[in-house]
Amino acid sequence: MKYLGIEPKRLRFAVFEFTGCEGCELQLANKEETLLAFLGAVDVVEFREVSSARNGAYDVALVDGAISRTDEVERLREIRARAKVLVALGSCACFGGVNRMKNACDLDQANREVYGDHPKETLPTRAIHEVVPVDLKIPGCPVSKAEVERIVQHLLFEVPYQFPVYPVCLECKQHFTVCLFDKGQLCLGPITRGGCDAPCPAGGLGCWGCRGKAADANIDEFRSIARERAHGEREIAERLGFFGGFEEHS
Amino acid sequence: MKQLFYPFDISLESEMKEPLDFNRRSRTKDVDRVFRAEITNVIRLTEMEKLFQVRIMDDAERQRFTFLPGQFLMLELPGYGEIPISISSAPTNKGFLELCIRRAGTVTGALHKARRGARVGLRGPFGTHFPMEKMKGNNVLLIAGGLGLAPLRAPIFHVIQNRSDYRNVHIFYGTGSPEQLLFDYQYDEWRRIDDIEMEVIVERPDPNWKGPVGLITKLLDHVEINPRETYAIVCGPPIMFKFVCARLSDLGVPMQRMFVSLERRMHCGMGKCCRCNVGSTFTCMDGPVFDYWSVMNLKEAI
Amino acid sequence: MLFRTLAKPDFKALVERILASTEVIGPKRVGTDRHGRPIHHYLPVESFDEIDLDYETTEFSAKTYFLPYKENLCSYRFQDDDWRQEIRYRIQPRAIIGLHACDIHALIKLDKALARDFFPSPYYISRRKNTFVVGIDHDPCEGGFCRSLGTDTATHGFDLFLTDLGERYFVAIGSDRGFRALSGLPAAEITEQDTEDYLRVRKRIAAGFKTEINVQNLPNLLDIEFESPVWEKWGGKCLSCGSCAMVCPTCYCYGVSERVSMDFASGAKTKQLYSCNLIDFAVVAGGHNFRPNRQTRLKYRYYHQHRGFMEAYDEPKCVGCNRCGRTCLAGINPVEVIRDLQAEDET
Amino acid sequence: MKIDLNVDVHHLTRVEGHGNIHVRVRAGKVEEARWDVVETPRFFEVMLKGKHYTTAGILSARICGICSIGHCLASVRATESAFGLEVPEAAKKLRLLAKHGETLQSHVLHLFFLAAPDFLGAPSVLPLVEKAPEAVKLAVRLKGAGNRLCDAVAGRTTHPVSLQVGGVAVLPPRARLLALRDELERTLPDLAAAADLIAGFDVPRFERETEFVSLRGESEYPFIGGRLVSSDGVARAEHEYREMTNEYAVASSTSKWCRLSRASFAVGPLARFNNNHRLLHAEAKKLAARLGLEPVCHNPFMANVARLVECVHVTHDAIRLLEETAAMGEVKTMADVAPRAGEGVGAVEVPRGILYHHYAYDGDGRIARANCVIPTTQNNANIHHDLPVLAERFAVDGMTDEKLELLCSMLVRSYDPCISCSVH
Ligand SMILES: Cc1cc2nc3c(=O)[nH]c(=O)nc-3n(C[C@H](O)[C@H](O)[C@H](O)COP(=O)(O)OP(=O)(O)OC[C@H]3O[C@@H](n4cnc5c(N)ncnc54)[C@H](O)[C@@H]3O)c2cc1C
Ligand code: SF4
Ligand code: SF4
Ligand code: SF4
Repeated sequence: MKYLGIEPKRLRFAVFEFTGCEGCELQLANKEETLLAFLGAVDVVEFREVSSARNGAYDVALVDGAISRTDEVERLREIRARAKVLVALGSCACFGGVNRMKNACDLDQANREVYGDHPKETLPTRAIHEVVPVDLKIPGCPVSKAEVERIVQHLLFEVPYQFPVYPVCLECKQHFTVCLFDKGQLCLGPITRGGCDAPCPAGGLGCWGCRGKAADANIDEFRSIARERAHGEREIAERLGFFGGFEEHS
Repeated sequence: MKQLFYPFDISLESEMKEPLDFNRRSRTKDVDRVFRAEITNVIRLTEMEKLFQVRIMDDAERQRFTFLPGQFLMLELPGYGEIPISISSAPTNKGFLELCIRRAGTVTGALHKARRGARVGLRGPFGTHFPMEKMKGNNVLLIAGGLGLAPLRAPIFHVIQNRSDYRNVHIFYGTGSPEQLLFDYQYDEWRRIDDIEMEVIVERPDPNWKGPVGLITKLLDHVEINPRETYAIVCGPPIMFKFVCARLSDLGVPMQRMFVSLERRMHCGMGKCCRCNVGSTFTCMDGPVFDYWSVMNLKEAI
Repeated sequence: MLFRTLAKPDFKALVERILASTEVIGPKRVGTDRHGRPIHHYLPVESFDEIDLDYETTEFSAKTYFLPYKENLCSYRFQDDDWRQEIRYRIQPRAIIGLHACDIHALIKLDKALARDFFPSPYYISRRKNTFVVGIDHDPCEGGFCRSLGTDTATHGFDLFLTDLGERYFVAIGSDRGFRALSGLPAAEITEQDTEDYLRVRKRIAAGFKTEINVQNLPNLLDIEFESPVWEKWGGKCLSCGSCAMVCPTCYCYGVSERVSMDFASGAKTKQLYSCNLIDFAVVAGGHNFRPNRQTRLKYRYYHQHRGFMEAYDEPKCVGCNRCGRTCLAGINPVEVIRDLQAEDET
Repeated sequence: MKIDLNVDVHHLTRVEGHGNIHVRVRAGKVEEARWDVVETPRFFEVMLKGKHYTTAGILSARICGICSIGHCLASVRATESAFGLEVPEAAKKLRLLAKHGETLQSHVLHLFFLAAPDFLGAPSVLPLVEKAPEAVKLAVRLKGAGNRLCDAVAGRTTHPVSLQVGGVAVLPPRARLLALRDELERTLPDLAAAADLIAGFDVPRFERETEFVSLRGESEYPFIGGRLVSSDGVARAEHEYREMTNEYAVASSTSKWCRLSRASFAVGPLARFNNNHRLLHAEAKKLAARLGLEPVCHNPFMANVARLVECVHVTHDAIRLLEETAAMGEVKTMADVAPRAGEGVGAVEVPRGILYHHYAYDGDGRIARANCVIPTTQNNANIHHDLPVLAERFAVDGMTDEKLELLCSMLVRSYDPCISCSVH
């Protein structure tokens, strides 16, 4: 599109992964309907998971995964130094993700349990922004490809992108999904940032809060609602702590 | 059953076939159709503001398009979004419309990159207007703060073009600093040719600044106001028009004779999306131009 | 108005005839809530048997079939440096079977705001005119306060309206289209017995209402109690989730956004229903938020329902279905909020 | 002539996760050939401890973004077996459908996006978008079909939501199931075209005899649960998985290693094929014969052919299942769950091989101990032991560092390792 007489920029993208499941990267190859158009709009210059090419300079670095080892810290710093825009892709990169639950354990003990006499180096899990400054955070476990595409378009056209501020409930209602609380389950929908299209409640699973806090989330009221419906403190705290997006509340 | 459910196609309704004219509320049904318009010129005013001259491309549509000072348009950049923008040119100007736009977000950000020849969509005009008819034979105070000069330009042009209808005309304009002044190339013409008293004030002067320094209310200290024969139009941020109107009220100008233009979030311009609802009032339909008395009576208006 | 009676099997035959030619929406049971009560939604059905006309209420209103949660307003094709706008309206006919009186009133209110007033919405009109509406009488639902708002019976706004008389339906015919729908069916002229039975049922229904509130003084009261602590009390609970507006049969606020396809060849302007309870509802450029607090936003929802709409159309926008009250996790419901306001006013 | 060769691959590309290859050939002799996994460990087994059974599947899905459905299924199966729970028939069918969707999308992803560039002489699929657009479009269609199957049944492709302890939380609408069936039927010609493409690949001729471990199908090609079998004749029950895996930690790698009758064994599509080929769909058998895949095949590079054969199998089987599930009407898809103390194992054939989750539960429905054995963990030692033999075999005249590096990389890729998964 050469609309308004502006040729969209051709940005060079690089994709890097750290501690995580690489599901967010996989999303870049998903949404097949638009995959070719997506690849036509950007130059992917480095993406180890799908390409052997490593051609140096890039503008935007998409980083998925959390940071949990010294070599990762080094690698991330290098990427930060080279990238014009550093994007944290997914809940692990934005909040630490599920890996963060590890921080509650004694790491030596954990090491002994898993590796016996061959312990491995490991640091407490950190989100990307706890190590280097981040320009943009795209939460989600996994990220929504539709949202990533929109953000990429905004990057190409250099106009700001506004994340939805409303909670997941709104989209649940718009999909005629029966409220999980009505089925006796716990759901973080009322306090979690929407925009994912609420796939979890639609699939019969409460929201686990992977996109972090909605703007102005009423956590106190949420807690009392959950308690009233016989969800215990432990269940609530575990849920809030799951992806790290409610860190200060779990 | 077949004829029972004979499909109804609204595009075949007679109103839909009439030429699009947003001035005929309730007759217009093709409400989301835009006028295709071309940006004919882009003038950089300041770091943050640009003036866009746009021209409705279809000759018949352009001829039919009329608006009154104070009304606004919904300006659409297909694919980016649609935003309300005051019309900043003379109502009599049939050739093109002028829109003065500050870079604030998605749509305005994209627009600021547009060049001559780019095509945008327009819907409108919408909303109420300044009562220029009623003001005839009176003194007129035109007071603007910052970007408020944009909606004020249409009434200024109206007054200039019908100069003999009005008595003393003052323009008071204030901004933060001298480089934020809009349309500074026009002040001289207004003063010298159009017999308008114009005074400009800034809060933070630079070394070259020779004019007064301070808040806009300061300019009101020296004017002679005959409350019975004066109308005021005040455009700017709420905090500014609140002080100005209070000051004018102290000077005896009735609140029904002061007019302000309110800004709200708008997603339709037609009283449907409810985003601009203030109390029981739709800013897009019952406003954006309100007399100050109504504003005082609107809950949370300012 | 014309009235007929129709034996139940004949009504089934009617629905089956409609089903054969067009999409049919009806109340469908979709599950059970944690208290063991059935949950119903208005959903497309494939056969008459899927429709459960005995439903108490539905979780969502039927407005989505007139005012979809997401709707394309227009699309754009981009080529070179230019674009073309394309607008399409929905003209596929559809029938909704089994709307209650409150929901029909909701449509009448939406008609006023969206089809009759300034700038009639062609999207709404297209859907409304292409939808065949069959209403039905029912015993009062729990918590519903439609009677207080005069929306417990409907005299227009539908094509057919049924009242269950046991073996047969008492049918009010609300349109020429409704009249024609009955042609070819053994619909009988009403007898004195029918009228008597009908009135008896109506009386039973009327006697069944338990929830009543006084809404007469609300427009004034809302103004007087603008700074009332009641808003703090209820607003403090609000999750700003917008569920209430989504399920409400008359809430129609929305937001518009645009997007372009990934190949930059086309774009679309989409409308998404929004809620005045959501935090950014009244944010303007520059970031100023006219309603930054939960309580002001909640207040404005009531303001619009019971005062704003009243000023514009001489009637409140609320129809008293209490769907918002039922859906609200925080337990915010119009009956208690309004009673609180009235109590506040008395002290 | 004496040949010296050096291969040093740091963070091998086009595989999931981080691994390194080192090969030293001096005077035609292999001095060193190693496969090191350097992925950062995540300690899932520790994080699973204390988790409620409703959370276990959700957490363990995050072990791997590519086979999250497999992880989730193994997890809920382990829990169900600990609770002594039987899931409704309908749920079993839906689970298998989700499994098939994952197999299809993962295999296509591997074949076209990760493996094909090697055979077509490209660094990645990206240049192929221009050079071989038809092949890419075909891959995109096939992968899309797999993903849509997952979306419909599991609620999502990556990190499923509907696969829960007790069954499947929602029954997809009939219309959606039938539409998917139609879509899969339309992709059959795409599979045939894919076969033509892969038939043209020059598969390296290399064999090393090894042991193959997989589930053993009784009447169906196995995917979810059942008995365990090895091509060397070992047979065990699902809960005896430890005797099949014999996991141990090694100093050089963050992934563990496994062994059975020999120093190492292999799992994955080739193992499944070698142990269960007779249960494949007739069309899949035909394709295997056409592409020269015969049991017992000891050429690891042939795993790519086995993948395509499995794609054909799961597509046909999914069409059958979609018809059956669409005809079910409104049936129960969730069993009532009553947690109890106990242990359970879930074995699931994920795209890269057999996966085990093993949980011990306390009386409150919380996990006391967890153990997960990942396919790539089981393959790592085998990859490691393949490398010297491969280097030996190809350390001949005309071999260069680059060529050997490519061969070694292709060998590792043929296992489609999922490294972050193996270091969970
Ligand atoms: C009647 C009327 C007349 C107007 N006339 C003019 C005029 O003549 N000239 C002019 O320049 N402007 C005028 N405006 C203002 C103009 O409409 C806005 O500047 C414009 O809508 C901004 O659009 P945008 O897409 O560029 O910004 P947006 O991308 O919409 O965002 C603008 C700012 O709003 C805030 N924001 C937006 N969305 C959110 C959200 N979801 N959550 C939190 N914050 C958010 C952010 O702070 C952002 O920086 C007028 C407004 C009205 C109502
Ligand atoms: S519903 Fe909740 S857990 Fe699911 S994707 Fe959305 S934010 Fe994440
Ligand atoms: S009133 Fe209830 S349903 Fe409405 S936004 Fe507030 S919490 Fe949500
Ligand atoms: S405000 Fe509540 S009670 Fe009133 S119509 Fe809407 S949902 Fe029903």
